[in-house]
Amino acid sequence: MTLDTVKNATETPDVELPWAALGLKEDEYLKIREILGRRPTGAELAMYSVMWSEHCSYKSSKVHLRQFGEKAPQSDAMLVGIGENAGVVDVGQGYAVTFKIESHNHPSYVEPYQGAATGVGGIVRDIISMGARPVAVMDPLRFGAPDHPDTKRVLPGVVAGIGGYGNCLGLPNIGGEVVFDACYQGNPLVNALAVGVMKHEDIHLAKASGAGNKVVLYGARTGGDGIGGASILASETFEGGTPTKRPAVQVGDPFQEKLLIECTLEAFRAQLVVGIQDLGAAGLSCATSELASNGSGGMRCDLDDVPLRDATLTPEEILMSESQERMCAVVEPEKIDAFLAICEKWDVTATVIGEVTDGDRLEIFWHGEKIVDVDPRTVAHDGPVYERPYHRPSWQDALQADAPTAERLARPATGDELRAAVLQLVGSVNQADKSWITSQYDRFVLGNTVLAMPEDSGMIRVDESTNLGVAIATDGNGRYTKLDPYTGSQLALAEAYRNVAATGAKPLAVSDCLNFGSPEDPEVMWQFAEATRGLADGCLTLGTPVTGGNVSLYNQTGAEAIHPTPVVAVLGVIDDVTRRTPMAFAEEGQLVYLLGTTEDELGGSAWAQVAHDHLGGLPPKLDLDREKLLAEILIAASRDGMIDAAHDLSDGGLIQAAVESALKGGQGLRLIVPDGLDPFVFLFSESAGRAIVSVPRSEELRFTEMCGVRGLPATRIGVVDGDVVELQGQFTLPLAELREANTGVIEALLA
Amino acid sequence: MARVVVDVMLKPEILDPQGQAVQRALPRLGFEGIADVRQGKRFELEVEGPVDEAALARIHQAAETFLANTVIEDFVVRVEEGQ
Amino acid sequence: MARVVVDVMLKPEILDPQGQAVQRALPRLGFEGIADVRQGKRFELEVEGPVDEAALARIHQAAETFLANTVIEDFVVRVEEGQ
Amino acid sequence: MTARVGVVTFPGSLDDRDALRAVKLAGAEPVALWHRDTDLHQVDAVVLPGGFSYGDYLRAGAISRFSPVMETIIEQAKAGMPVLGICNGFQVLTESHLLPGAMLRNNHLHFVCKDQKLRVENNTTAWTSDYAQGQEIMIPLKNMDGRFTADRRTIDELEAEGRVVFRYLDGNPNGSIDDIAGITNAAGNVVGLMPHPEHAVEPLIGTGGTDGTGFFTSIIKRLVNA
Ligand SMILES: Nc1ncnc2c1ncn2[C@@H]1O[C@H](COP(=O)(O)OP(=O)(O)O)[C@@H](O)[C@H]1O
Ligand SMILES: [Mg+2]
Repeated sequence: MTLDTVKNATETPDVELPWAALGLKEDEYLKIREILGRRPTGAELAMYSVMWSEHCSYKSSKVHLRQFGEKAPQSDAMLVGIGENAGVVDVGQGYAVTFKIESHNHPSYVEPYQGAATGVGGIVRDIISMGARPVAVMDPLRFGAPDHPDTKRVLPGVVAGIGGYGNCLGLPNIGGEVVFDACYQGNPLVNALAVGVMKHEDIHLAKASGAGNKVVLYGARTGGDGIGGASILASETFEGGTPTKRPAVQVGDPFQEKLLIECTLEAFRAQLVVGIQDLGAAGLSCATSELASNGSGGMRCDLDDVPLRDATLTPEEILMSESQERMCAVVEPEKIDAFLAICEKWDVTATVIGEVTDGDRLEIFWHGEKIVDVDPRTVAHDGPVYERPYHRPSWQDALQADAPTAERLARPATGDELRAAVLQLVGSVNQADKSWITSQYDRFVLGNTVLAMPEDSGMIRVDESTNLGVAIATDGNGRYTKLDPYTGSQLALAEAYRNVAATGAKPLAVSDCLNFGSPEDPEVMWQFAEATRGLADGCLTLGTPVTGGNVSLYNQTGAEAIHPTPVVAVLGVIDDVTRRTPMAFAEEGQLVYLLGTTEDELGGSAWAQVAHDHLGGLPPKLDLDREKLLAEILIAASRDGMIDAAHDLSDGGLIQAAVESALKGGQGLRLIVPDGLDPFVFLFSESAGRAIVSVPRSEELRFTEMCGVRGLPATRIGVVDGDVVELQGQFTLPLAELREANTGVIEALLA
Repeated sequence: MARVVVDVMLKPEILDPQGQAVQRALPRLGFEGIADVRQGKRFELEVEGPVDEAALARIHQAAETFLANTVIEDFVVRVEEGQ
Repeated sequence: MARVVVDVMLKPEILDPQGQAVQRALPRLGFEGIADVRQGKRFELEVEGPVDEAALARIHQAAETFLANTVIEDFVVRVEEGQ
Repeated sequence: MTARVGVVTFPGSLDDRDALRAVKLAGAEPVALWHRDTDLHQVDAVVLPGGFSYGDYLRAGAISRFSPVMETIIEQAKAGMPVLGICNGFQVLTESHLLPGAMLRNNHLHFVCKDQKLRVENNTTAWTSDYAQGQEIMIPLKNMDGRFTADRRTIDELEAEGRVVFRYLDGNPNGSIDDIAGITNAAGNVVGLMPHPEHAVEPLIGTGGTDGTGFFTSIIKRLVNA
């Protein structure tokens, strides 16, 4: 077996490499040759091919994502922006918060448990590598049709994987989403969010500076995980040798990750780290090229020093391995012993694999021979950029024209019909209680959970003495986005923003995970372009910058793409968590107010789906200035103790929110249809910019005056009372009957 | 009644954190000389009727589709001797 | 290197919900005729040096004090044949 | 005098910080203990916290039980030092035979996280004297392997000697024998339970109640009066 060294590559310029099998296009391969001035070695090809993949280089999405920077609102809160492992936001009192959402969709379809578990593991390492202590996770999920047999395979595995990893890691799960829709059948979406807290001075960036500094690889040993491509390379470069079987699936070890967290944070506290990078997709290829290209010098690594789980790995495979629970740190030579001692304390394997040089090349050695000699920037940052063609889908107009008018879709009219429609809605799988899932997640660990599911947003106390806290919500409605991607992604943003404000926190920043079909389909690409434009514009208006995120493309089976599904996470800050607003209507006699304006807006609604399996028309209109005003009112009312409960209105409309608040508080409601509103529209419309609140009688005047002065419509719609939900003159629904309909739905599906 | 055993182990190339944890603990407890530990599952199936070719074929199929996750696990089916 | 296998099963009197879940699922998947299923653990130990009486005695002790919890579990140690 | 209460951190302990906080909120001096310590730093009592020590690989608590700090704790506990095992800590206590029985996978095979109602069946232990006999308390429960089991003779003995300290109310969340949520040794100094009192010591956080505080005030009174 000959080793494909740099020298060898120079001497044998005509050797054909399997670039196509590694997913490179011919022009990309030629560009690599041009950059190097020779053919790449097998190891170099391995690095370029993974780093220039869609997943790592964002080649299809980059031109659109730029808007997040270009249109970023002026925000003093932003300490570290897009481009780092995760963005960092100032939340006051010297604290900074970092959060990010990422997808692990495809792996979770192949192996639901491990796919979802390693999704959590990956996003948590991004947070650690910023210098922050991870404090919570969330998991926005989308599954296929509830009654499809494969959903029974995917859902329990995904949930067990997220719980299995997060619980063992010791991070409270404080929220997420669960949505079923046949469009996700072969492409479930498993997005994971992590949030971390640090002091401003603890922020760390991924860079390797200072010639002579050591590069330390620590954590799990490197195995052959997720390197299908590299195996091809190995077999083709080195004629004859069939590579041993390599696992396509990565297995997570949350215990190892817990040790990584503690060990990394202890090393940070002792100020032993110059730069740090987690190993995720593209493993060492990514970590070495990113650290080197973000630093001031070059880097030299010896792959022989990488601790292996499988001694048969080739250098190409070592470079591409996606083994989990690994990190790479840059440490000054005089601090290396202290660093290794901390690793030893935590039983974490740590090895010096290289050092920072004063050159500008990334050089990698194997058995004493140089097998990589590249400018790291060309690997990490100079990947291809595509201006993919896009156009409005041919079917978009017809879809939008098919509005759910009263003529098109029969609406419940009598009290009995309305009552039946309410039961059907609250018992439908997307509106049903999700506690079968969420009770498998530890929401208490770390002892700072102020709010968790099913509250509008998760809330974590950041400082025990001052009660500073942060709140996060994630939202995304693929049905709305399918009807109108621009508005749909803004509605996702608005909903998450509203959810954060509903708990009393002030929205500060955004992270997003953009889940779409194939970028090679111009109609999907249009959805992506529109959704991105909508989100960037929305963030500008709301004053909440995008701090980072993730793109997941190719979520499609054959020609069928998923609904375009931008999932948006909004992070907010609350100065005093004791003032947080929960969702439960718990105090008898309190007045229920509807904030905002209700119109006949049922396009993409839950009612249209549940009652008629219909998707058409336009999604609800959006008024971002109204969203801002609503948020200000909710925050002020919480701070000044004017409301005891609040719940935002979204899919399912007013009645869904009212039933949830009633069931959570164990208190009934008497509701009255406001003048001029049709009862059906009152109950089921999904107009944006709305929330319901419960107001103590003593605060009513103060609260309504505030709304009046600020110009926010506030309509008294009822009172907290009894043990039924009653719509005056229409129907009465006992809480017990509602609870019966609303719970047990997911268990029943999986039985 | 005959007993059929299905042994399910993670494939050799797949990380086995459980086995690894056991292996690391053994020397601390004074048990040296164990170079590797893998931890898997053992299913004991009590089969009604004769364990003939057909029955074994069905159990093999059950193991393949259900007891083992063949994405990450291998399995072996065998009739327990001495029953 | 020789392989020693330690099989650990819940004692017969202890309820085994994992085994039961498997047993209940089998007929639904079309596999009839399985009267009972128990699920346990299988450890594969790669032993350095000869697997003599002394080595087996040590492994037996490791199984008794560590690999199995004898309050709830039984175990069997055996040298894997055909290695 | 203030009581010094140690909380052990094993690799993979998760609720150690919370236990230290609960000790502090109750007014004692929290002392962090490390699994490799052989010396207990003059603590008067020890809490073995919740979590997934060693990933709960092999069996929950099985690997931690052999740590250096446990050797000392086992010795001291036998000599009367108060020890509280919460969740994973309870599992460590049964694995190390300071408490009888063993912990099995929940009967529904899922991790469960919920607010759990308990009845205090014995208020004479070192960790429960601040509760009324029969008092009902609400504290969080969260675990995968919480099904306490023991042979009938052991259970009969526990019941006869009043060593069942806590019982689940309003439904058994894991299939434990006789709804047992926590037990004590014969001397009453070693107590283990599955639910997490350290997550119920502050309004707003966790259950939003403070029903767990009594564990920590009980031990302080006991130590300070001793
Ligand atoms: N949808 C998006 N919106 C904003 N920023 C994004 C988005 N997708 C990716 N990014 C940013 O691009 C950079 C590279 O993303 P990624 O490869 O996921 O990060 P990492 O290398 O840490 O895994 C990150 O800073 C990320 O936050
Ligand atoms: Mg990263």
